[in-house]
This record gives sequence, structure tokens and C-alpha cells, in this order.
Amino acid sequence: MDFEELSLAVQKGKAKQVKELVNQGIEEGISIEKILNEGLISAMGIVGDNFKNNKIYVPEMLVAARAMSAGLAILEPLLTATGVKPIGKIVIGTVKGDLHDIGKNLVAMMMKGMGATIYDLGIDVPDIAFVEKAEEVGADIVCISALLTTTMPAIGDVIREFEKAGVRDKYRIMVGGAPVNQAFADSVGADAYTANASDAAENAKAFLLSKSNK
Amino acid sequence: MDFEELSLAVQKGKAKQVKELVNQGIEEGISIEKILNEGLISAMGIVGDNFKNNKIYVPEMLVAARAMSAGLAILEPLLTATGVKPIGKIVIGTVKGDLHDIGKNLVAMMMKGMGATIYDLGIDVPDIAFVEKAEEVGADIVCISALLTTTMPAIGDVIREFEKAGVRDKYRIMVGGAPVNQAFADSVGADAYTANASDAAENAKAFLLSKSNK
Amino acid sequence: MSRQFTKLAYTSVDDFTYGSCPNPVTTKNGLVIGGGLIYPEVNFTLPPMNIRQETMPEVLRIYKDIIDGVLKKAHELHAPGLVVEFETLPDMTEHPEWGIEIHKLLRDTMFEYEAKYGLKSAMRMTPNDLREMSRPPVMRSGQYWEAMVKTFEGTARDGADILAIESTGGKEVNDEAIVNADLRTSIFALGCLASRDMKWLWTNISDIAKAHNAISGGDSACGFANTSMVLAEQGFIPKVYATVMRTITTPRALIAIENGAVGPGKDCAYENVYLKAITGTPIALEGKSAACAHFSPIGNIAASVADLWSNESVQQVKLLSGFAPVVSTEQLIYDCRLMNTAANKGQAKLMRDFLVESDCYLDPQAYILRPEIAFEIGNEIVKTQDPFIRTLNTAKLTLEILQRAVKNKELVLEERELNWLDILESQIEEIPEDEEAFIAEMKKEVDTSKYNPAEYGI
Amino acid sequence: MSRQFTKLAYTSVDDFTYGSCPNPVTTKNGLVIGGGLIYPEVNFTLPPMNIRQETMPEVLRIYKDIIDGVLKKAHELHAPGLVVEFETLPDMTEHPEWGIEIHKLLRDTMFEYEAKYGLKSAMRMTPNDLREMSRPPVMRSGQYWEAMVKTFEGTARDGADILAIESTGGKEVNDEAIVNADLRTSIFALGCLASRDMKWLWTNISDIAKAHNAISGGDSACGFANTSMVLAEQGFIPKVYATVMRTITTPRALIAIENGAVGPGKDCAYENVYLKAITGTPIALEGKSAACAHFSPIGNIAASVADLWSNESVQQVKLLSGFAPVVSTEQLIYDCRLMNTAANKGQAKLMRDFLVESDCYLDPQAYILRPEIAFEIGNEIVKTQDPFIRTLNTAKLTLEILQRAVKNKELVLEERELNWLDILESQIEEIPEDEEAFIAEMKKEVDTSKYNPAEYGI
Ligand SMILES: [Zn+2]
Ligand SMILES: [Zn+2]
Ligand SMILES: [Zn+2]
Repeated sequence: MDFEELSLAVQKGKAKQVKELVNQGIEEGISIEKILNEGLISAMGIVGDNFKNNKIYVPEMLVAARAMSAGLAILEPLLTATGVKPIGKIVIGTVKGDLHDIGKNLVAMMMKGMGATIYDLGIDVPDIAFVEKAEEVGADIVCISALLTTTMPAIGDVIREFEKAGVRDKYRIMVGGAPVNQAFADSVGADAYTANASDAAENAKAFLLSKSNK
Repeated sequence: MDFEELSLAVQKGKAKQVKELVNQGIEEGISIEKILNEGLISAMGIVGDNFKNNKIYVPEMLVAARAMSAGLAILEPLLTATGVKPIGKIVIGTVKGDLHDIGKNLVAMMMKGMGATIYDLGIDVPDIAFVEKAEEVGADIVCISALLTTTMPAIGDVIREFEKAGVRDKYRIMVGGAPVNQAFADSVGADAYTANASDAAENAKAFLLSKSNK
Repeated sequence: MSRQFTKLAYTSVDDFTYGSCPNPVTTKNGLVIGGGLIYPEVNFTLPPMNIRQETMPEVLRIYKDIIDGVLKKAHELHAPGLVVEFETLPDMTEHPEWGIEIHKLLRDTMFEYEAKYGLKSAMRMTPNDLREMSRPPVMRSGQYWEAMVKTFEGTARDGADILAIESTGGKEVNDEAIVNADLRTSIFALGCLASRDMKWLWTNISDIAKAHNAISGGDSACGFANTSMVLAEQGFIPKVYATVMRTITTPRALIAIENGAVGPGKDCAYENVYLKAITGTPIALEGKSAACAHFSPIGNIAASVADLWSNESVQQVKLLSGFAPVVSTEQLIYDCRLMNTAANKGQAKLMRDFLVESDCYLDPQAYILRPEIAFEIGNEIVKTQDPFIRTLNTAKLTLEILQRAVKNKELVLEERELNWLDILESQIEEIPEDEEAFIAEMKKEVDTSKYNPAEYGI
Repeated sequence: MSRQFTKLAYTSVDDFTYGSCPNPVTTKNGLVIGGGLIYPEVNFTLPPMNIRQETMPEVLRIYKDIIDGVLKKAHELHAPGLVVEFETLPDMTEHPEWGIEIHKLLRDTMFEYEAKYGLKSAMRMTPNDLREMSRPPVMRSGQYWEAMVKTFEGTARDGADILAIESTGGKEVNDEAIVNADLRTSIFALGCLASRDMKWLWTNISDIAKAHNAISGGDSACGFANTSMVLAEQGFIPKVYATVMRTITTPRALIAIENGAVGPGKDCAYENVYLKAITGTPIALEGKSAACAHFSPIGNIAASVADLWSNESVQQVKLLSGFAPVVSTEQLIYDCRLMNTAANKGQAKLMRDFLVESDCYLDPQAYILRPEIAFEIGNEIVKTQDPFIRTLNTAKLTLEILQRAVKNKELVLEERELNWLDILESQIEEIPEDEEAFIAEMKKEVDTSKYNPAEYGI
């Protein structure tokens, strides 16, 4: 199997070719985990770097992410069967009363691109829904987004729901969005705040890797 | 005694004439309290209104305040002798590390003009000195000023010294200065924040009058 | 009755300057917008806080503090006039009584300053478009629409001078298109969906305005073009896509004016430049003095043909000098004062050209706002009355203008931007000119859980 | 060796414009200040926080965030150059190692952006004057002076391009004079005390600059004239007093240039207008785009002859768009871009006149900054070399100019302002022209617990 070819197909967003190459790799008996890490995730790492280095835009990343997803859809059942776990599980959503999802979607896409399993609650999410989904799926990280100053306080409300349920310390809670800053994150007891989607993904990845190394 | 004449002398800052008229009133057997209230404090009330209505500037107020002080210096020993209390006692100062005193001096001058006894600690005041002076004189109000964002947190330190000494609730603590706002005042547990010297004096007067009516 | 525009309101690009226009708007108290002077327009909002029934006293106190600070500064700086925009936050439109109460507090304070100091001011009332809160959006009925109507009616009754909105018809489809730089879907969202919504919406808004002797102002495609500009500024999407998004919002916006709006157009609607050229109505715009609200590559050129100059929005937060809305007020007044001084000396066109030329060669989004380009795009738009065709042709012309500018070395674009010029062109080259056929294609492509075609009559 | 100025650097007021001057200053990396372009100068500070050894990592992170945001925005907006001012907070000068560390972080990041993107920038290093922290101030020795010297030396060693300060000699006497609008005492503070301090101080600063190949920049009477302007803006003291305070800080400031300073003068020193006329050195100024730091009645006119355009200072606080220092950066860049566009078209004088005329008739503090008035005041100053006489005569001339402007109906003043013109005139009419006699009188009047005459050699 040519991992370089698969990686390039992901980078260029050629979903059809990605599916073909992934199936081909499976037929050749290549390790599922190796196809995932050296083909799909590695490609998304390059895509992320190209974005950070101002060589491509988000649309190219999205096209690549869709191609990666096409390949991932084939691999996931096999991964589950062999007991290979994703790097981590992440619940993400925009707080109640807030209809903005562009930033939240970027974060979700970048986190998916690094190999995490994303549970996207969407927008206008009731406080308790974050807790319920995190508990249901056994999440590692919960990401809470707010784009308006008036909905930003709801981030604190969500964190209080985790406290009230007595499960606050089971999850790393990351916060973000236009009006959010480090001081606010500190004041509501969030574990991490990042200013942009790239940093959010890197922050999450570092945490997940250190968690898996324990 | 012509209280109108005394009031006008105060308003125009004629200290010499104020002293003559006050002494004259005392010789005539006029009530000390009446000379104070209807001559001196009433005049400063008019001066304050003229300032608020943009008819005069602070220099005219200061000149009037100095004239009032000249008259007050004659009355104070007699007031003490007859047991008449000032409207209240106020400790005021600028926090440690901060050398700004213009705003603090304006507040002190306006509060003196309404009849309060002012204990001015000056600038660059150690935290504990506020507590010591308030306790020493039996203050009603403590005013804490900061003009720099970096010295503003010291306001909270001063308030904590009052708490540590177990005397926080004995005093009404008012805060102010360029970087200070209502949210900050709330966060450090101040009793009042005002945006300018006029409001500070009015806020203090309302409190002192309601306190004396209990 | 609908108006039609078949030619530009101007015959000479030399007359196309800030502070004046062929069809100025006069408020009840005599403020003439577009009559010779450019005026500051101040917008502001709450610091971070919850809005509930129990926090309303605090909300009202904050707005009172803001308006007092703004008006006091305007009076002290001898502003010849002032427009104040009250843009509601969602909770304030969802509970119309809250928005109406805040508006009355603001407008009454403005009346007080007029009576006491002669400071002539006007209120722009901008309820937000709540209809997108239903998923998919319910456009022509329901609790959200009814709340919006109550807000418009109550505030117009209480003295709101100018009614405005940042309407969101088609946004539910366009949001995903933006992050994909999907111009084909954007043309569907704006040319087919938004355009149908605008006719219905602005007929209604204009009726409310007429009933209360208020001015039917204008709309903004903030959620389309400004979101694109901001995402481009952050390096997320191509600048050339944001540039085309800017121009293709114009046919949609024109429908407001065809159906009762008379201006001044809203500040974040940079498409106002084309609207002014076509209709001669006055416009608000925002640029460098709105850096408090968002950054942009059009800080000076945005002022070149504006009749109102805005800060877009700023929260009530303390800066070293004072509260941020007062800072914005001072900056806007000085900007307007400089421009009015030049105009009073007969040099408005020269100042306009300084503003244009300082930005226009540095970014495609600035280049496209040049007066000559505005006339070129405006002339293309008035060739037909069909919103879809107008939208499609504006997209094509914009790409052509950008290619030409690059070829003529009037514009230097990064390689990735040049690539996207080609990508965008190829995205739309196969769009059929028959709207029915295009709609049929897009109905198959766009997820119908995101939008309801029936809400747009298709 | 002292320089002397006996005539103005300019022969025609038409040449007296922004962005250029007879004696431009060139930084080591080739930024020419006053060579034809006006550049933005960005200043910023920490949000409210304690500065202690344990918070230094946080302090450094904040400054890194600020400088990265500022430089990234300047690069994105194609700024042709940028000056960054680092004004220390008292703790950072009291502990020189802190100020030196922060400066190095900032300057090194600026070097990185220059290497990576070609963004030419210069650092203005402004330690605050700690000497006033002793009560009465110790001016020429002691721990505070030594900390200031260490700060200047360490930062000059690490690449600071321009050394500056807001010195406070005489301020201990002038603070009370301000609130009393006591011009007689202000003349003593500036003409007799501050002037003596400036000669000693600027000889020392210039020596440090020379030893490290840095530029000896200039001073500001911020604590005298800007404090007066702010108190006048708040309605506390007369505007005409603030106006005279502005002009009478000039002889004091000139002494810096006589003793080694070459410019650019500091942003809050509006007296720079007169200094530029007299010496031809480049100047920084601040106006409408410094509304974040303080309000003023001279928002446009302040830019009319500036070579650097500054925001004065702003804290690292979040606005809707981004952090406030980045907002200021964007606004300053657009202001400079507009002015440079006009200058590149040969219209700098015309733009200057727009800037002047938009403000000059609305406030005495603006009127006094008119180019023709600057020349009139400058010519008065160079008639003698005596700082005290220069200060006294500048006060008298300023009052005369204001009376004339009112009489000619070029300026409309409130009645209380007109009263104060007379009061100020009577305050100074009996000041003896013999400095020794005046000093003897003032020694009896001014409280010696507030200042130590020996620290000024009197
Ligand atoms: Zn908008
Ligand atoms: Zn807006
Ligand atoms: Zn300063």
C-alpha cells in the first residue's frame, strides 16, 4: 500500500479515491491502525500545517476532512472490532440561546482530523445536554462555545451543571468563542481556553496523548 | 447676623471677611450650629451646585473651601465644647504605590464642604494605615482611591485588611479613581463606587444623614 | 407598489461622495441625512451579562449610562447631529416589552438633550431577525416573527426615527456555504431564497414605518458578507470569496428599496456603496472607527461615499479614558468633522479620492468598493429586474473585475487567492440562467432539514 | 555642549506639515522619522493586575500576546513602518530587571517580524520618572534615580531605538497649582524648577543614548499639560488655563533638545508643535486615535504636523473585534495611510489645513495649535535664551492670542472662560522679570515640605 498516495488523496479531497485506497489496504491485510494513522490522520496533520502556514484555506481543509471521513467510515467498524480506541472522545456544542456554529464547526473538524471521535450537539444546546452526552459516551473532553456576550455566561451555567451532577472532574472542559477570554475561562473554572480552532485542536491533542500515556 | 453676607463671603473666597463675620456672629450669641449650617455649609452647597451647573470651576470651589475652613477653624473648638457632632468622619487616601492625589483631594474638599470631618492620609498609603486611622478616629466612611490600573488591586487589599481586623462592617467603604468601575467595586466588596467627586460627596452625605436618622 | 431601478441615480462618478446624495432623508426633527454633511452613528451594547426579568433594572441602568455618556460627549464636541443605533440582543426581541422599554429610555434621553442643548439626533431601531431561531427557520409566521413585529411597532410608536434589520433569509443555507467558499450555493441562498424573503419582509417593515410616521431604513447582509469578511480577515476563507459575497448581496438589498425602504442603509451593509449609486438613497457605513467591532481591510475607503459614519458596535467596557461607547463617539465625531471640513471647502471629491486610494490597491475587498467599480457593478445590476440573474451576473462581473485588476497590476493577490479566483469561476460557470432549473438543481443538493423551500414560496 | 535656538527651523508655514521635517531622525534599521511619511506609534499597557516577582511570567505572557497581535496586524495591513512605545509602570522601573526583561521580549519580537516579513519597526523606551516617589522628590541621586539609569542603560543595550521620559521636575509644586488654576505658581514650577531639572536630566539621558548608539528622543510634560487638559475636559478647571499650560511647557521641553535630544518628541507632548517649529526635529502626537487613553478637544489638529501618530496607551482588554492594542494599531495605520496618500499626491498642506480647520475654532486648546500660532509662539520663545523669561513671556503671549481670537470672533468662549482670561492675566502681571527676585518671592509662598529647592540648585 502506498501511504503517500492515500495521504495525497486525502489532502486533495478526493473522497472516491480515498475509499478505493482504504479498501485496497484492507484487502492487502495492512494494519487498520496503520492505515488510519499513517494515511488519514497524518494527511490531516499536513493539511492543518498547510492551513497554519497560510498555504490553504478552511474550505480545502473541509474538503480534505470529508475525504478523510469517507475513509474513516470504512475503518471505524473494523477498529471497533479489533478494540482499537480513538485518541479520545469529545463532546462539543454552542450554548443555549446562541445560534452561531461556524467557529464550533471548525474546532470540531480540526479535532476530528486529529483522530478524535466527535459528538457534535449543534447550537442552542441546553445546559444539561452537555452533561448527558458526556456521560452517555464517556467523553474525555467537553468543548463549550459562545459567540455572543449575552450567551457567554451560559458557559458557566453548563460547568455548574457538571458540578451539580458531581461529575465535573471526569472531564476536561474547554471553552471558546469570540467574547471569551482567559480571565473569563478562569472565572468559570474551565480547564482550558484557546483563542482559535488550531490551538484548540493542539491543546486537546496534547491532553489526550498525555492522558493515554498514564 | 446676616447669613446671606456670610454665605456670599464664603462663595467668593473672602477668608478674612468670613473670619470677621463668624466672630461677629459668635459675639452676638448666634447659635454655633446655625452659623455652621446656614452660613458655611449652606454656602458650600451653593458652590457645589454652581460647579455642577457649569457656572464655576474647581479653583473657585477651592477658594471657597479655604474661606469656609477659615471660619470652621474658629467654630470647631466651640462645637466640640457644646457637644455638637460633625455630620460624620471620613478617612480618605490613595493606595500604596500610587502618587496621584488630584481626584482624591477634590473628593476630600467636597466632603469637607458638606460638613464632614476629613482625615486625609495622603498618597501611597499602606493598607493597614486605613484601618488604623478609621479605628483611631471612629470613622463613618473610608474612601479609597487608585489612579493606576496596577495599583487598583490594592483597593481590594485594603478592604481585606478591614476584614482581617474583624472591623469591615463598622465602616462604609467607598472606592473611586480613573480605572475603577462598579464591577470592580462589587468584586472587592466595596459599599459604594462613584464616577466623580460630586457624586461621591452626595453619596456620602445621603449615607451620613440616613445613619444619623437611625 | 414596487419601485424599479433601470439606471443609476448618478450621471457622474465625480458627484458620488460622502455626506450627500440625490435623495436625502429628513427625520421628523429636521436632521437631513445625505444633505451635505456626514454625521456620526453610534452603536453600542451590553457588557457580558445575562438578560432576564430580574436583570432588566441593571440593563436599563447600563443603557442610561451609555446614552448619557454618548450624548454628553456629542454635545461637548459640538456635533452638528448624531444618529444612535439601538440593535437589540435576541432576548430583547424575544421579549418585545424589554426592547421597547430600552428604546424609549434611549430615545427620551435623546429628546432631552435636543430640548436642553439643541443636539439634533435620530434613533435607528434595529431588532434582530429571530426567525432563524426555528430550525429550519419559519419566515412568515410564528412567535418569532410576531415578536419582531411588536418590537418594530412599539418602538416606532415611541419615536424611533429609522427602522432597520440584519435579516437572515437564506442564511441557514449560506452558513455552510461560507466555510466551504461555495459560491454556487451562496448564489442560491442570496439570489433565490433571500431575495424572496426581502420582498415580503420589507413590504411589512415599510407598512409599519408608514403607520407610525417612521422612516423605512434598510437592511444588511451582515450574516453573509460581514461574516465572510471577518472569516477572511482571520485567514479562514479566501478574500476573493469574501469580495464576491460583498457584491452579490446587493441585488438582495436592492429589493428592500424597491419595496419601501428609503435609507439610510445600515452600517455593516458595505453593499450600500452599490445601493447608493443605483438608488441615490443615503447610506451608513463603518470602517476604521469600527475596528472596535471587527477588523477590516477597508478602513478608509468605506467612508468615501458614506452619509453616516458608524462604529458598528462596542460594549460598555472601561478604557483608560472612559467608557468605550464614548470613545467611539469622540472618534466618529472627529472623523466626520474632518470630512465635513473638506466638504465645506468644496473638496469632498478630493477627500473621497484620498480615502479611496489609501486602501483600494491593497485588498480585493477594498478594490471592489472604488466609485468607478461601484458604477460598473451598479450598471450591470440595473440591466435586469430579475434578482437571481442580477446575483449571478454580479458574481461573474466581480470575478472578471478582479482578474482584470490583477492583470493590470492594480491588485496583487497571493497565489492561493489567485487559485481561488479560478475555483470560484468554475463553481458558477455551469449555473443555468433559468432560475427554475437552478432551483430544481439546488433542491436536490441542499439538505432540506436546514431550510424549508415553502417558507420562500419555492 | 548645549545647542541654542535663536530662530525657527522653518521659513515658511506652508512647509510645516505632518510626516516631514528639516531634521529627520533615522533608526539603526533605517526607519526615517520625519522623512516624508507619517508612521503609527502604538503604546499599550497591562490590564488591572498586581506586578510582583510571582506575577512576572503572566506579565511577560501578556506583553508577548500584545506585541504579537500588534505586529501581525501591522504586517497584514501593509504598514510601511511602525514605532512601538514601551512605557514602564512604576514597579517595572523600581525593579529595572523587570522592565529590561519586558523590553527585550518586545524588541526581540519586533526584530523577528522585521526578519520574517520586512516590517521595519522601532522601539521607544520610556521609563517613568520615579523621582517623585520620594516626598519631597530627590532629583539627582538615590535609589529611584539609579533604578531609572539602570532601566535606560539596560534597554538601550538591548536595542531600544529611542529613549524618552515624562519627567516630573517641578510637578510636586505644580500639582496643587493645577487644581487652583494658579498660573503664577505654574510659571515657577516650569520656568524655574523643571527647567533646571531638564538640563541635568537630558544631559544624562543623552550620554546614555550616545554610549549605546540609541537615539536621545524627547520628554513630555504629561503631568503638567495633559493633566490640565484632562481636568479641563472633565469641567474641573478652565480651558484657558489648560491652554496656557500647554504653551508654557515648551521652554522646559526645549531644554532637552538643547542638551542632546534629537526627537522624535513624545506623543503626549502637544508642546511638540512649537518644538518642531523651533528645532525642525520630528515629533509624535496623539489625538482622536488616543481617545482610548484620554478625551481631548484637539483630535484632528494634533495630527496636522505630527511625524508619528499615537494612541497614547490602551490596556490589553477584549473588545468585540479583538484586543484593544490591535484595535488601536488598525486605527492608527488607517489614519497614517490616509495622510500619507494625501502627501504622496502632493497635498500634505491641504490635508494639514483640513485637520487644523476642523478643530481650531471650537476650543482654545485647539486654536493655540494652529501652525501660524505655533510660529508666533516659537518666534517669541527664541527671542531669549532664558527659560524663565521664555516661560513668562509665552504665558503672556498666549493670553494675548486668546484675547485677540475672542475679539476677532475666531473663538467663542463661555463667560466663565472669559472671566478666567482676566483672572490669569492678573495672576501674572506682577511677576518680576528678574528670576532671582521671583524665586525669592516663591520660596516664601510655596510650602517647602512639598519640594526641596536644593534639588534644583536654588
Ligand atoms: Zn452587522
Ligand atoms: Zn451594525
Ligand atoms: Zn503621557
